[in-house]
Amino acid sequence: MLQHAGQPARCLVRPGDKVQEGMLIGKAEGASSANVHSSIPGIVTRVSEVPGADGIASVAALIEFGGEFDRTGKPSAATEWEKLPRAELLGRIRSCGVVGLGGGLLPTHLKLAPGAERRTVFLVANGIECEPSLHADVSLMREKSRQVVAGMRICQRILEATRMVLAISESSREELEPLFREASGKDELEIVALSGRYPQGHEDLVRKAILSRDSLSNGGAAGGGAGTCIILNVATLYAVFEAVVMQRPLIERYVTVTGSAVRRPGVLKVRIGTRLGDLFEECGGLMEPPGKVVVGGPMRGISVASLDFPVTKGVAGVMAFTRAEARPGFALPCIRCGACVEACPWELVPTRLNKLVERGDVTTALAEGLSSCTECGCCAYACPSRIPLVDTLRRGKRLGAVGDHG
Amino acid sequence: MSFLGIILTFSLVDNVVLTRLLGICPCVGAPGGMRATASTAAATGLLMSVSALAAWALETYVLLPLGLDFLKTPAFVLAVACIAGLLDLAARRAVPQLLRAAGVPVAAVAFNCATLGVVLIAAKGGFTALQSLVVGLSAGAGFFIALTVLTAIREKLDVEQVPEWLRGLPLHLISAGLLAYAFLAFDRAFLSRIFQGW
Amino acid sequence: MADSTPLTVSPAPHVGGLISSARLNWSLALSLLPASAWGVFLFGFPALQVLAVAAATALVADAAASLAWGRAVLRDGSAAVTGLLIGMLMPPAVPLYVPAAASAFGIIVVKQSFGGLGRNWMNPALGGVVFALFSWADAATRWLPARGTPAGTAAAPLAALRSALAGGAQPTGGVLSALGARGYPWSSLDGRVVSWVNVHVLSAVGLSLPGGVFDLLVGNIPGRIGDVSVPLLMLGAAFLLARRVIRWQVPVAYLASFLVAAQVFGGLPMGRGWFAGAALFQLFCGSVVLGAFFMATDPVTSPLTRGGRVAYGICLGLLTFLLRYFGTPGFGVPLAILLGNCISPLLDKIARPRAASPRKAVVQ
Amino acid sequence: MLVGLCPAAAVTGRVIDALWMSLGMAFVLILTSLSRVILHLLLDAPGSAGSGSRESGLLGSRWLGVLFLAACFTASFEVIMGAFAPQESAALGIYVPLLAVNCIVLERLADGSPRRAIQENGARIFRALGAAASRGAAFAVALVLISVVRETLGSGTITLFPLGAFGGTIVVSGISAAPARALLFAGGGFLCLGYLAGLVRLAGRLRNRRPRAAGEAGAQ
Repeated sequence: MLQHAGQPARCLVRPGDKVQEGMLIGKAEGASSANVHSSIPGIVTRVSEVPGADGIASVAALIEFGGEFDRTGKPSAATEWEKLPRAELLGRIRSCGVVGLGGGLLPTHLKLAPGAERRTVFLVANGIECEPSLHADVSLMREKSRQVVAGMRICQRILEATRMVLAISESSREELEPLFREASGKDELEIVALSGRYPQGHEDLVRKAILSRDSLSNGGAAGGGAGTCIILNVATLYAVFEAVVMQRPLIERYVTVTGSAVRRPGVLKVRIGTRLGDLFEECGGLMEPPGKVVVGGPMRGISVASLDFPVTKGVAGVMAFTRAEARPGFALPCIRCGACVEACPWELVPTRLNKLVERGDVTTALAEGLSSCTECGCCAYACPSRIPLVDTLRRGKRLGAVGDHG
Repeated sequence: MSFLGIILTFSLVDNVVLTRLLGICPCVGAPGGMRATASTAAATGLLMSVSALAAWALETYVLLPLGLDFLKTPAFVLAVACIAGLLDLAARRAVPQLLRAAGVPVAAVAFNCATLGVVLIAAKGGFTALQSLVVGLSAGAGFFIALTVLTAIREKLDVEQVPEWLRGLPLHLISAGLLAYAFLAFDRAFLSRIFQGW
Repeated sequence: MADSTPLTVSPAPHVGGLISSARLNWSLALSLLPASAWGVFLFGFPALQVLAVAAATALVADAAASLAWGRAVLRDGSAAVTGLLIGMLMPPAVPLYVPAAASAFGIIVVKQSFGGLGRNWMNPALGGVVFALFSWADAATRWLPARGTPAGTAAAPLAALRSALAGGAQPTGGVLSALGARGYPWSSLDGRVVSWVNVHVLSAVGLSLPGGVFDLLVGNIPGRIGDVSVPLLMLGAAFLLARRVIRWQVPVAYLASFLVAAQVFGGLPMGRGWFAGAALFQLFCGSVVLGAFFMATDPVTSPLTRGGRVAYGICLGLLTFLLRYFGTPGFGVPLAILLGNCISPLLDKIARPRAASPRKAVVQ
Repeated sequence: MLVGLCPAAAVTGRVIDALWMSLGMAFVLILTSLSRVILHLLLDAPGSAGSGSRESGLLGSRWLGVLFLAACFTASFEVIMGAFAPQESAALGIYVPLLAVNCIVLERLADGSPRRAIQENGARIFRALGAAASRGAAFAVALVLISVVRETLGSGTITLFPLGAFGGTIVVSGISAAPARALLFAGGGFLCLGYLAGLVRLAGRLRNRRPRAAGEAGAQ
């Protein structure tokens, strides 16, 4: 029931209940919460607390498969969304439990909700993979380019955005021919290819890159102050399309399955709630017992202790590493080489922050910018001494947050 | 000795902290960031220059004519303390916020042995009034340099995992020792080569 | 998937770069070997003894201090590099207690007192060498003659030049001619090679080389064990740069500022006027190259950021120039880098990236 | 305590200098604290004696008076030493007059310790005397320790007072041929002081640990 940013949804089913595919089983509660739907038809066998991949436990309903898929494979009437009022569009997105699928998991209807003061809004679709070696977003854009673009138009209408930009990575330009075709010849949708170097997929960096492009081409006239820039992941846009046009809730998503232990890495369309192990089975199984299984990407993903964890809405990729690769590194002392400083996209000094947090001096660390760390992992990746910088900085941020409240 | 010579001698070659081991107290062991140290050092430098001038006047016009040479120490000590007190008073009146923001520990400045040391060194050298002032100023500058460098090193050390028995004061002293070795680069021969050639 | 192998759970990221700190140090040691081998070839068994004593003392001291102060001994190779560098900075005929003391001081006082690798703020090799040279100043000039030169009193070209000029010699031609006029003993091979080149190649364009060019280029001169062979040092440096063990900012800024300063002002104290400093001669004798590539680049004691490193390199170049020309003979590079080490924390504070500069704490 | 040592550590290149310095320090320290107590008793009302120093401004602070006292005693020590040992006095240079400030630093440090209840006048005098003497002794031990290390390693000798047939200098064979002269520079003083501070802390920690360990053993 916790597959989004805010409070967990309230579970609506009890053991023994019969559910259908796409049925509402969790009701949004609280500020930034979202609905949860059943991804398969069947009977609820158990409702209990299970730990998520990130270690935070939440209530989940275990559904034993039974009955028929009454939606999948059956044509459903596409609604003429152009005729619907904005509130209706927003309502459909909300009821279908669409959340930011790039990793933020903020319910999309909140992001699209009209703000108190209306300003020129500038819609950016983020088609840059949030982590290296993931491929789900690009596959989606290639195969469902029409739906993605339509989803974008829906959002444009809701937001009354003046401009639409689709940001993609430079390296995926060729692969995305269909998308270009879809976008070309029509109104003001423009496609911008940015450097795909990690962590370019991060929302803030996409925004910064797009805005700096603008100010360059317009001689600095159109800065970020002129309008709000709203960034949505392409997977989210697809979910928006499905929700609005097909009235289909968010019960499946594209997931990259990769890693050195996977026999046939690829991108799968996966129902929410599927076991991780089943994903690997689908990809030809594992070549050897894995040493480490990671949910998410290689840089920020969370390593899990078992293959029984379910795929949730936020899972963009699943990786399995061989045991040789998974051997945890032995951290050597910092030699102040500065690699982390050069790697940090936020212009921090990770090694100093690391030392400050280890000394327990979170106050100084915060004064030196700890809170702008996004845990992107670049510093730890670059570190020749294999110091778990991200882990320490995350701890420091948590300590800092506790200090603020206390 | 030329003024440039005096400046170089007392700021680098004969650095009051690094060759005379004077006035290290505000830097080692005590807490306080770069800001506090820098302002303390600046205040001490100011005190040094004024005191050097005052001591010169005291010696030339009072002590030597009266033949009270042996009273030099108490006279200088009193002079330095009084000047420190007056400066403190003036600063409190003029810029109270600044003083508080900078966090200058007035007593530590006043009782800093570096000031008295500089005054005594200047008195020994037989300088003129203007020279005494320059000696005080450049010694103050040297004091400032040494303390700033040491504080930067200290701030770096404070976040490191150093051996517990040496953490803090001992390591600050050892750092000062290593710094003093590095500053041996500027010795008297260096100065004479610059001014007189090889 | 019914296997019982436990899955490793560790914090992200789950992939890492290819280089590791330990490998960095061993590459450094490797890159130093050609130049030190040349020193051993040139000066024979005494040089080997000095290198061995320095390295062994460093390793033993490092292990002892690590054990005594309760830190695990890490095979990070840094002590070996320190020992090797200390040996390379010693004159070949130095009494063996000097490198031993230098290594012990460098490792125990300069490095391990501060908690070992990465926590010291001063380069242990240089700290040790400077301590030893200040302690036994006379031992610092125990040169051995190069190959093919007459045995007897040998002096490094830099020291010889200085004493020649201090003795009132008027440097009319180049510095090499000045040295030649004072009867500086170049090797017989040098004489043959230079005269051959002068006769067969340069006579066509009406130029001639002074004696000693070949000796200087090859490194067949009296000097410290490790700094005589500039080409082999450059080879090691190229290897390190190619493997990204060291970064270019510090050495480039260092060498550039040193060469410019030496060329522009270097002629003045020699009585040769502006822009006549013979910067290349300065580059090929003394330990500027060794210092610039292998000691100034020590990441532990140089600034973290790129801007800081460039500023650091420039400071080092200017300091080296000043100290080489006006400081105690033989101390130029080590002391310049030590002074650089001292200001490096300050540079780190000044050249901090924008986001990391301290701000007022956020008001709740 | 060790902070007050800094300037004095500059003249620990020879053991004899350290000895003279310690002597001077003890002299000034004892006389200053003695006269301070006596002045307190004569001038202050009994009630206000323990009120502590309010630093409302330097000129109003009673430290100025104490500083003047210390300076006077220092000057008299200078005169005495100049008469008895002119060479050593010259060797110590500006560091003898600096004893005045040094002494104040030590006094101020000592003053930070919690005050005891007001005692009888005689007891107070004796207590002050004892405290000053112990501080002087600690100062002397530290200074002599540093100077022994520095002189032995730095010049291979130990210089003491000439006494009868003994010329005053012990030559340490082995080191005297090639001593580590760098220890005699200012840097050596700092280094020795630093390690001494570390050792003092280590010793203090060991001493604290032992009774605690014994207590735990007894409890079990």
